[in-house]
Amino acid sequence: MVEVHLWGALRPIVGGAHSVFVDARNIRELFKKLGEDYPSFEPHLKRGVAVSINGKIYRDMWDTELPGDAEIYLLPRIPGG
Amino acid sequence: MPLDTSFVARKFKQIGTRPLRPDGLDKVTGRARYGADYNAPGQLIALVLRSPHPHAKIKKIDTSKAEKLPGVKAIITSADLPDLTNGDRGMRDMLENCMARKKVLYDGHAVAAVAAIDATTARKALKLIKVDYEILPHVTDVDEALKPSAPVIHDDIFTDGVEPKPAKPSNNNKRATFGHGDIEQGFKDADFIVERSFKTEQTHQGYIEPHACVANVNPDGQGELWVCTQGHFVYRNQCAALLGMDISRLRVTASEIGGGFGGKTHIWTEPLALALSRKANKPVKLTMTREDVFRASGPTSSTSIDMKIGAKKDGTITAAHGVLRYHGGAFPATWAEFGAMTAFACYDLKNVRSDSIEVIVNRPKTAAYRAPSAPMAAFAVESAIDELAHKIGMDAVDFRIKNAAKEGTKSSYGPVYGPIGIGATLEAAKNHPHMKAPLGKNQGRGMACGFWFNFGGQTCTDINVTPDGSVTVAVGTIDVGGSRASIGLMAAEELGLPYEQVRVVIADTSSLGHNDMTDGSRGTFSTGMATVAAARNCIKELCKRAAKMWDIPEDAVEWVDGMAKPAGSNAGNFPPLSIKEIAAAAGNTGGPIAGHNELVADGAGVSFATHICDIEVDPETGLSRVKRYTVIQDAGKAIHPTYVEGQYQGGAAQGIGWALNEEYIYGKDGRLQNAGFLDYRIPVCSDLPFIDTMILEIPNPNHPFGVRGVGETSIVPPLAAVANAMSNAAGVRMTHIPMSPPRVLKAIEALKKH
Amino acid sequence: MSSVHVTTTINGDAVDFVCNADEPLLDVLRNRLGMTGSKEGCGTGDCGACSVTIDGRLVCSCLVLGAEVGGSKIETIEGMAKADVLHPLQKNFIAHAALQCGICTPGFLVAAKALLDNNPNPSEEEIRFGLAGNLCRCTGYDKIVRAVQATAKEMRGA
Amino acid sequence: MLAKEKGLAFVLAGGTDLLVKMKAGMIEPDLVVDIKKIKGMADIKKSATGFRIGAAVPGVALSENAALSKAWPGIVEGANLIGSKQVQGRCTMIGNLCNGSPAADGVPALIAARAKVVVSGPKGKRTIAVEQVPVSPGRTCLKKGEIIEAILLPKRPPRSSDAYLRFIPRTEMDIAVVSAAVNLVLDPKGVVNDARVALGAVAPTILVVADAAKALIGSKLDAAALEKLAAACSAACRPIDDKRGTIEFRTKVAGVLARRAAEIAYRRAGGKL
Repeated sequence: MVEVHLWGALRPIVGGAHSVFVDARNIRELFKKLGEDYPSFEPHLKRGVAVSINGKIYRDMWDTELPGDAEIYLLPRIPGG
Repeated sequence: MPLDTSFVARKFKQIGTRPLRPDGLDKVTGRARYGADYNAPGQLIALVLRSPHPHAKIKKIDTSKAEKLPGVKAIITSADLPDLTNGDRGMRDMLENCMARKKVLYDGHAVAAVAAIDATTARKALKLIKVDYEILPHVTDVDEALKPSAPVIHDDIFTDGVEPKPAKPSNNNKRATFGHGDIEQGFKDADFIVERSFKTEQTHQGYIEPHACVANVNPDGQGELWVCTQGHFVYRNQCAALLGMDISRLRVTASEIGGGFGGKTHIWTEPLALALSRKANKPVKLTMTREDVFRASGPTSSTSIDMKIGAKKDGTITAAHGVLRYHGGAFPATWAEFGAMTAFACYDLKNVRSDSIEVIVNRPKTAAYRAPSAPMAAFAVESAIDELAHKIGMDAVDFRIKNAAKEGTKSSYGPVYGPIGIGATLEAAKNHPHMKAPLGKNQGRGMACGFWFNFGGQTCTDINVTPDGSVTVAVGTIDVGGSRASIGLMAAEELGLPYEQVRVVIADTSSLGHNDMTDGSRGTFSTGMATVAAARNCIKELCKRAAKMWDIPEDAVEWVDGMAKPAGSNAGNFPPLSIKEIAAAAGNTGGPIAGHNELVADGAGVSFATHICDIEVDPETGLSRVKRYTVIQDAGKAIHPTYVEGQYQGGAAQGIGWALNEEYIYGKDGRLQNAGFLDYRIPVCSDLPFIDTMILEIPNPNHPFGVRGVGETSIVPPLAAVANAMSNAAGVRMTHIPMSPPRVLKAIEALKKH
Repeated sequence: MSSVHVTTTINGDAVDFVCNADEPLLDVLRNRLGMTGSKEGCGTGDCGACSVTIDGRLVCSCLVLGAEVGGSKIETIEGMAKADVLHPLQKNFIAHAALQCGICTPGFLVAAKALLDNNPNPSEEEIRFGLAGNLCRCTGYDKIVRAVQATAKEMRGA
Repeated sequence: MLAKEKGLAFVLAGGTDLLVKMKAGMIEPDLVVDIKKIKGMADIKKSATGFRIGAAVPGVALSENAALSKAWPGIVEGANLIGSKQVQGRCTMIGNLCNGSPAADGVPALIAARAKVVVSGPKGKRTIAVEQVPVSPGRTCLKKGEIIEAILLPKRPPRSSDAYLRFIPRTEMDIAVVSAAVNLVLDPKGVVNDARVALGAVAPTILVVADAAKALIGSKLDAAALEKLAAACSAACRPIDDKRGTIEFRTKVAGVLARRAAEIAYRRAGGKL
């Protein structure tokens, strides 16, 4: 079980909470479970969601493990110039 | 072999030196080939018909007369680009932006395109196309677009991020919030509060090379595209998807790129050229005019930002709150969100909140522009921080140092920071001779900080050892600022070869796996990482071959300073083998020697900068000139310091232009009035002083050499640095960017009256 | 409008071409003569990327008609290096990193050469104003000005 | 040739505006006549009555002429502000005048100088004052088939000079947002006994401000006279708001520039401030 913090735009889809607990070992599983539990997560994922694990931001490596005690934030996937 | 990407401190032999760039000679002799410098045999010339209206229904397009004009070989409208996007809103918007469908959404929106035997014929043909428009009310201002009375541009956009979902469509496609703590309590605890509203006008990346491509699609479905782009793999994938081609059948070759800064990360006319070529069954060259570039490529957002920051007498910030409205042009986007994430990132704040409001207006689709969305947010935050320091009576640098984020700080966008450089850049600024230099009459000094995320992404690199032992490195990220040199240095360092024996080329899309674009300051970071990994794989192979030559076990060979050596005395006593000797024998030890790597380079280091600006203001005309400018930025590790300086200087110059004179000016009719370099005023050589740079190196723990991206952060602080300098020079707090002379003079006159 | 036959000299070579009466010299160079070193950044004389000299005068080739240059002596970026010897400006632009993307570089080199031909010892201000007709978006001009200063010094010493 | 063309005919000298308009598709000429190689068109001649500047003389050639630069520094600096070094190699003063733009850099100092132009056409030649040429933005008084072949500048009395200043947001490459030209003649004591002030970009055509000249005549350019000059200039302005500046800005800065130009012209004429 990991606690996942959500940025503002995701909070309405979980009923307003700032974080949710998810039973997931890695990012892929996290996204899968969020999609199952909260159907309106899917369009956000499509637009791009990044995951910060202990301050290191992952945009693409969905195999990355989620340590139980880690600080985890979902963030918009940023573009660059 | 998976790469251990963690930073390991070591003494470099070549990293940090300043060899000459491999593309220099072609560029100084006029031989380098850019988008418009390539011609295919028998090519047609294409031109695009663009809407003169900011918002209108397309009732009918009659191309019959144009089709009859001798020399016209193909004409396309949206009917030739069927919607194959299958519910993917982002792709559908991209398609609709390339060619208007039922409505035109901005002045300059493409409605038809012609391919003809020459430009003269194509121009004539455009005039023969009749478009019947039903003009609709339009809105181009970011604040006006949010008013209930504003015309709604898309009737299927309902604000996302609010519950319950709104019943009516609007021009606000999304809202979001970032932050932590209790800002209401924080403001109650404050002794001083600064609260102001800011506006920034829309700017363009202003690359000197207009978009250009040559497309060639055959009836058998195979195609080629020569194009100036920051990401040929992404262009390939998107063009193929929009045209219904198999991705593998479209081979994209990137030209030299004449500047991008984010503007060449999006497709614009390329699908039109491909569709014309397919229809005409001939190669088609399509070059945008400068006017087209301004009207119909992707400038950045204009913004409207409300900022409130409070602090105690001792200088501790107690709360900060920003409301940021950014437009995405005529399509839904999330630019305000990125502004909201970056706004307060420089500071260690107990109570902080930023709200983002995305807006849709009748302007061209917003594209990324160097650290997209961050400069405008930094303008508002750093202006307010400066004013707050004045109110408290603290030095502006000391106030920032006191509140600066550090390792372990919970960032305003959520996560806790690892090792970061904001404090170091501030300390360096405080001690910089620039800070103590005397100022002349009507001059003032200002400073500001900036933050950008940087990122990595999908990357793929091939290293091939040639029969004489020199090495080619094929990469898939476009070189926009000298990355061929920096990647060459990294390969040379890792392989232990002289830089001159490494040649780096940008491979076409059929020669290498997918690579993300050169954006997010990722070129040197991520391709560098993949190159280091490929070099290590290559070394492993070289050692294996040496082992065969010596007839000893593979693990009894080590690679030292570009040579294979027996590892330890019991491995045998052989003289070292050079890469040249191993390469010469390759045919008999297993064939060509290569090292490959495919990876996702996550974990780019966040980047911070502090800028110092001296400005002189003519109090009678509002005219200002930047007299001295210093950039201090953390590079993680500067692979090629001269080219890192170049990034710092270029970003600062763009930021100064943005601060002082650059802006999109729309008339009441919704038409862009300054679609050219005459009245879209980017800085010229005589507008600027030398730009001093100071490179700090706080290694990124997630890169083997410690690299952070360096390309983007330097454009973040200038808007505020210039504004703060202006405030100290002329006593006026400018809240509207650009600070053009009429705005500054008006502020000075208003000050006199009070 | 009709076609025009023009005989002229480009980089010391006699050149013949036929162009439309309303065709800019830049288009003639790029599309008819294959000399793509001169670049089109704007087509309106605002960026200087198409700079050439005609009879020693610096001009934007987008603002000159091909039909006008009969009997002139035109110099373009392609003629700046003499065989394999780079002009000192070319050498110094590489050495001082005075280019990044390089699209403005040919125009800057032609303009800087015209500047130094007229004024071998320009001040920083004279360099900056002398090059104000050339836009660069990558460098902030810093390393361009330094490269021109270094070249002026080197050429005076030579 | 120009008179006979039934369609749209243009004269090409520098072409720095003509080619831009052709590129933008704003005009599609049926006939373009290059006048650079016509005898007398490309020379500057000094005579007993003043200077004659041919229609095809490029901006850069004016500053290369030492006698002209000494007599009429304001006219030369105006001409040299038209565009970049690249444009200077091509653009001409008469082209600048015939564009009919109120923001033309080459023109206010000519008007302040009481310069005349020689117009030649199918019905012969006539000489008219420069300020009569532009009638409204983009339009001139020239009739079909007429061209301007030269500018005539009067001979300078002693202790006279002129100056031209324009306001642009950058240091180069912009069109004037406001501009001012001042032409002064001093008596031996340094009192202004003749003055003429012209303002650019503050009305549909370039303005000659008689009240501004009056404010200077009889003064040694003391603060009060300069203040009156600035006020007269601002009062005469009838500008518009556009992408380059506001009414408010142009009105205020016209006075500031006129004052600064007057000071420069005064010093150049040998006056001491």
